[in-house]
Amino acid sequence: METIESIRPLLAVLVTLIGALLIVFTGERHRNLREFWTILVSVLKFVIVISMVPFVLEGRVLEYTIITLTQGVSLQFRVDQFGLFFGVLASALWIATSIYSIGYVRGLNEHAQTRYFFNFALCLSATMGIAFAGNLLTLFIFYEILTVSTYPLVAHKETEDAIMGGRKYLAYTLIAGVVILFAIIFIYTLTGTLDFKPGGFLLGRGQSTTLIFLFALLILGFGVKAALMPMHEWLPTAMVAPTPVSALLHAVAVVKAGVFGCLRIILYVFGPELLHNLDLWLILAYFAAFTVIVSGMYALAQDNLKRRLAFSTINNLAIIVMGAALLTPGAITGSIFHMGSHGFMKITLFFVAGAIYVKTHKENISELDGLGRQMPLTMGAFTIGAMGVAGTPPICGFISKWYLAMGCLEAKQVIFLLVLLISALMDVAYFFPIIYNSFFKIPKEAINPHLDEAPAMMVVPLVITAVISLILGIFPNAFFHFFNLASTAAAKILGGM
Amino acid sequence: MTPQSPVLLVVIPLIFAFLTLPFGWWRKGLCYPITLVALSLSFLASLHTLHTVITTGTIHYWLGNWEPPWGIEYVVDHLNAFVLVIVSFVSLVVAIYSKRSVEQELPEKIVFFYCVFLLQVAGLLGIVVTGDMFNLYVFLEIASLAGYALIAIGEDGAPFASFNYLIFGTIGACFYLLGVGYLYVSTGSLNMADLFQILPDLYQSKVVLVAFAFFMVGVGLKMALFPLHVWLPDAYTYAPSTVSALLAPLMTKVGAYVMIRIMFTVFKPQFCIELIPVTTILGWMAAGAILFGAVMALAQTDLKRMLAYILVSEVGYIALGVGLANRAGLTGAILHILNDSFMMLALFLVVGAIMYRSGKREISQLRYLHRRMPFTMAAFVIAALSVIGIPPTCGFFSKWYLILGAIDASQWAFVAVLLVSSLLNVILFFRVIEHAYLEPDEEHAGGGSELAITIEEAPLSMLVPILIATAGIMVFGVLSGKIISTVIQFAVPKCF
Amino acid sequence: MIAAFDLVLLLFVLICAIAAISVKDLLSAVIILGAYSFFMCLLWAEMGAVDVAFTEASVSAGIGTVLFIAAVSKTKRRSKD
Amino acid sequence: MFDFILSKYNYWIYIILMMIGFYAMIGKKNLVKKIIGINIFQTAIILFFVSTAAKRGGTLPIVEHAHGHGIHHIHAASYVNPLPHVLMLTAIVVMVSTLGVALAIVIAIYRRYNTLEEDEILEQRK
Repeated sequence: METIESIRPLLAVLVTLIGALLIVFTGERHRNLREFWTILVSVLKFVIVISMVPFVLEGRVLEYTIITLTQGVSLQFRVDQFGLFFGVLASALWIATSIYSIGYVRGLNEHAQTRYFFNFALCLSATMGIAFAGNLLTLFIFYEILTVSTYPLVAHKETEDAIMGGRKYLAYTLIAGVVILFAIIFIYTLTGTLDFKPGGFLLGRGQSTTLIFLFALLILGFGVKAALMPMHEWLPTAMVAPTPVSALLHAVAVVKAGVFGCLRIILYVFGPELLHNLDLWLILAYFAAFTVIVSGMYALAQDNLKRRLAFSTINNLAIIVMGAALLTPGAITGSIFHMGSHGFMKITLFFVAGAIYVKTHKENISELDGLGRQMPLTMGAFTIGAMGVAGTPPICGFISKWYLAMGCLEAKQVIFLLVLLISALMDVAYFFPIIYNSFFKIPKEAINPHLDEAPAMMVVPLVITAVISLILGIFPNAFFHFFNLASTAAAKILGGM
Repeated sequence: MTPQSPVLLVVIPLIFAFLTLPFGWWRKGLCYPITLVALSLSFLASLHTLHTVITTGTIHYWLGNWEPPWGIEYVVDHLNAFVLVIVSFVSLVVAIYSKRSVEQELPEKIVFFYCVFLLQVAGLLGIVVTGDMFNLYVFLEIASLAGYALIAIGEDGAPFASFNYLIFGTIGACFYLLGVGYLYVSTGSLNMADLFQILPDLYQSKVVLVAFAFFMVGVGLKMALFPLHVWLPDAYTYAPSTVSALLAPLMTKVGAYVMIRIMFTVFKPQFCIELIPVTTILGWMAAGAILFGAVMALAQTDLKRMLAYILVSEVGYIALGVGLANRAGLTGAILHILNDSFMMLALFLVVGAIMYRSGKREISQLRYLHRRMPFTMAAFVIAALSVIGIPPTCGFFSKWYLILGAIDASQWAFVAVLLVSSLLNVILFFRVIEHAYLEPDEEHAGGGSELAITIEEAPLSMLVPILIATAGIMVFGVLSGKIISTVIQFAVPKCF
Repeated sequence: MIAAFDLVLLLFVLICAIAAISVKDLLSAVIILGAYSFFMCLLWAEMGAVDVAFTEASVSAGIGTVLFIAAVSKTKRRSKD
Repeated sequence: MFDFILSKYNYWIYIILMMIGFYAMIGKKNLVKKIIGINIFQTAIILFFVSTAAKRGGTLPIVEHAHGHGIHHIHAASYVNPLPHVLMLTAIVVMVSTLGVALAIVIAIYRRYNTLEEDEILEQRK
């Protein structure tokens, strides 16, 4: 494994940080300039991240050490396939989200827009840091920054509900942060190092009970952001946030950071071999499977569109964790790839929810009858996203689910295959009525039969993300070599076995 | 040739303190520049001292060229050089800040204020620089007396709070003096290095034990270690804002420094750990302090009072690090001396600025503050995050080492206390942040209407120190590894 | 050191200390405290600490009492305990 | 036993004095009384220091005929130890400074509350 010293990961993190400062100092008076910074920074960041793809595909690792934090642990960025996968995903979706955000906040004439964009940029900076973190401490540092910078976004509306949502979010994530911190320090005392290593670095250290305990703590800790089932409560509550924030929270930054953390723990800290030795993988997989089924049932019961999407997110995140826990090449590839494909599909769905809200101020599914005729593009994108999530070919969700299913068979665990299939059925069950009603059902009250879409700033991004999820379904390596990144990452992790 | 900087950095503020009287009598406005000059010089001297210590090792300065153990010796090793720089820098920052605040709060007492302010700093620096037990007592009293006087000139409740502080402070100082007496009786020496050599033979002696007990109680009172903290909340709540901003970061930290010095470089660590379980007791007291401070802070509605209780809890962190008595714990404790100085500095400066502009400090009265004073509140948020322990602010790294030390020592209760206190701090600070930032009024929910609230930021001479302190919080967080590898790892007593 | 003289002085010191804190009139208490300081410095002089005795006599018994009297005259003479 | 107590009588007296001072500082309600307590407490400590230096049969630590008369034999044992004395000079100064500050604060308190009794002040502050 060749390592190259490169400042690019640092730049990718810094560019948004500087952007955030520019946004603050530009302020409310020059709105256009402020929005220009947002777009400029998001594009710049994407370019920087993409420029790292060729190196990483060749199997090299980009590394940049900023400063030593404590003996044996540095503030260090190391870009490997898995990290880059997440980085590309986040930075690509940020462009879409920021364009969409501008349309959204202006469409609703939101207050405190500067704070909104500032925190958005900060979030992305932190997400990039999480993606490129070379060790657990660096990951944790950015993880906490992400937590704190998301809080103002959740509480953005400043209504009683929003403040409560913010409190709940903070309570869950910071308690989780404390748990993670404890586990990290414990690992540090065991090994003296925290650097990620494909296949894990804990093998042969410490007693098995200690390790099981640590694993439980870490999964519980990261599982909060990944909304694994007993710790998911904050996510539906956080739906009071503005829709682009929900999109960011649920498709890209926060929950994916949680899943990313879980996967880093499973694959790069503990590693397949150790998990097999300790028999933890099966427990974790059952744990995740439980979430998959229960969250699917919850989703069916929701009438609020965003809440239904939130539970669908919980469902999919659990599928990712379940896949990783199976520890077979197919399952790992599938679960990593599903992080990306789910990101594109779910962000489309949230964008659609926001577009509907801005246009019609409707939030509930029962009110959407006949909307397809008024907003065909929007609802068309929704159809693609929803079908993708359910795993219909040729949308990218199919590919990830296919590999996950293969993985279940490789691990000889048919029960998880069943779980996957049931969850796909549930996906269909809770998305299909929306699609059917909006296109075919005759509305009870008269609805504007003419074409009347949301502002272009909102429609364009959601169409683009829908199209990309379609293209990724046909050519999984299109644009950014997503699939290659996922499969090589899986190969490298299991190569350590 | 020994450098003169160790003595200069004490003497300069002392001399300038007396210069402020005639000059201030002539022109009131001169006091402020004189103070700034004195403290800048003192800061430069402390930097030079630190530099010398890092490059050439411990400095021994014989006052009047009297050879120790007969004469007074100033010994500057990594530990005190480090604390010296903190003290002189923090006091310089507070001095810059003081101008407007003192003009507003104490218009008739400017000359007096700056004179005593400089005396206070001289006392604090003297405590840190000296290598002689009795000399330390004298400086301790100089600093404390200046502190009583400074606190007493505050608002309504101040004199009474200051009187209580005086009673407790005097008891503490007297106990310390008694400790010195007992130690002198049994060893015949007052020089710390000398005592370090002599004492091991006498560890079984009851007199030495009693001396040690007196030291711990005395210093515990001075540093407001729970349950000896009772004087602190009132005193720091009613003191003028500048004074709280000076005393809160420094007085308790210097007390903590004295504790570390006595426990580990006058007595030997084995004495405090094995012969008598001082460190264990200290650890439990510290754990009590952390929880008690945080819980009491929760009950406060007055922002400054809340900070005072948080200070009680922060002192607990340092004491906990000492109580863990291992390398990581002590590293954390010493690092926290730096970090907490800056956190408390920033917080108390912010409260002072808020009071300067609005005269308010009830938490419920802070609404819309982020629009009026955006920079001040941003600084508050960063300092708050640091107290909570969110990376990459400096507070996180001291917590890191403390938890590391607690795990190393297998003290799971302390680990739990440290973790829980983080969460308590979250509640504490987000309560304030919600009040200051969020506006759950109907007209704001979703609407774009902006109330006509103009920016009334604190004046520049107050804002710059606040920003310096905040920058310090961020920078020391990122550089903590560097600070530890250049200074603190040598400052931790050798035997760990 | 003459033990008998010593003991007598110590006794006086003790009596004065107790009297100083139990007299209700603050001015008397302060005067008694002055006497206490004076006996104390006699005791020290007798113990060979002449320099301390002188300082105590001038600074503590002298200036201290003056300060006390000034303070008491600016405030109240009566005390409840 | 009685001999032991008697032979250390100034230490016993110093402890008693200290307790008297301590009681006055904590137990008395009047602020001036508290300050008197401080004063007694501190003098007690000075008494302790002076007692440590004193010796039976020791004389003042001044070397007679130190100049010009050749070398004398100086019997250190026959002098009282001067070092605690020197320390106590400083301690007395500190004591008086504390006294000054304390009395100034008391006057400020009196101006504000018009009383010197702690309980009445606490009553007013509610």
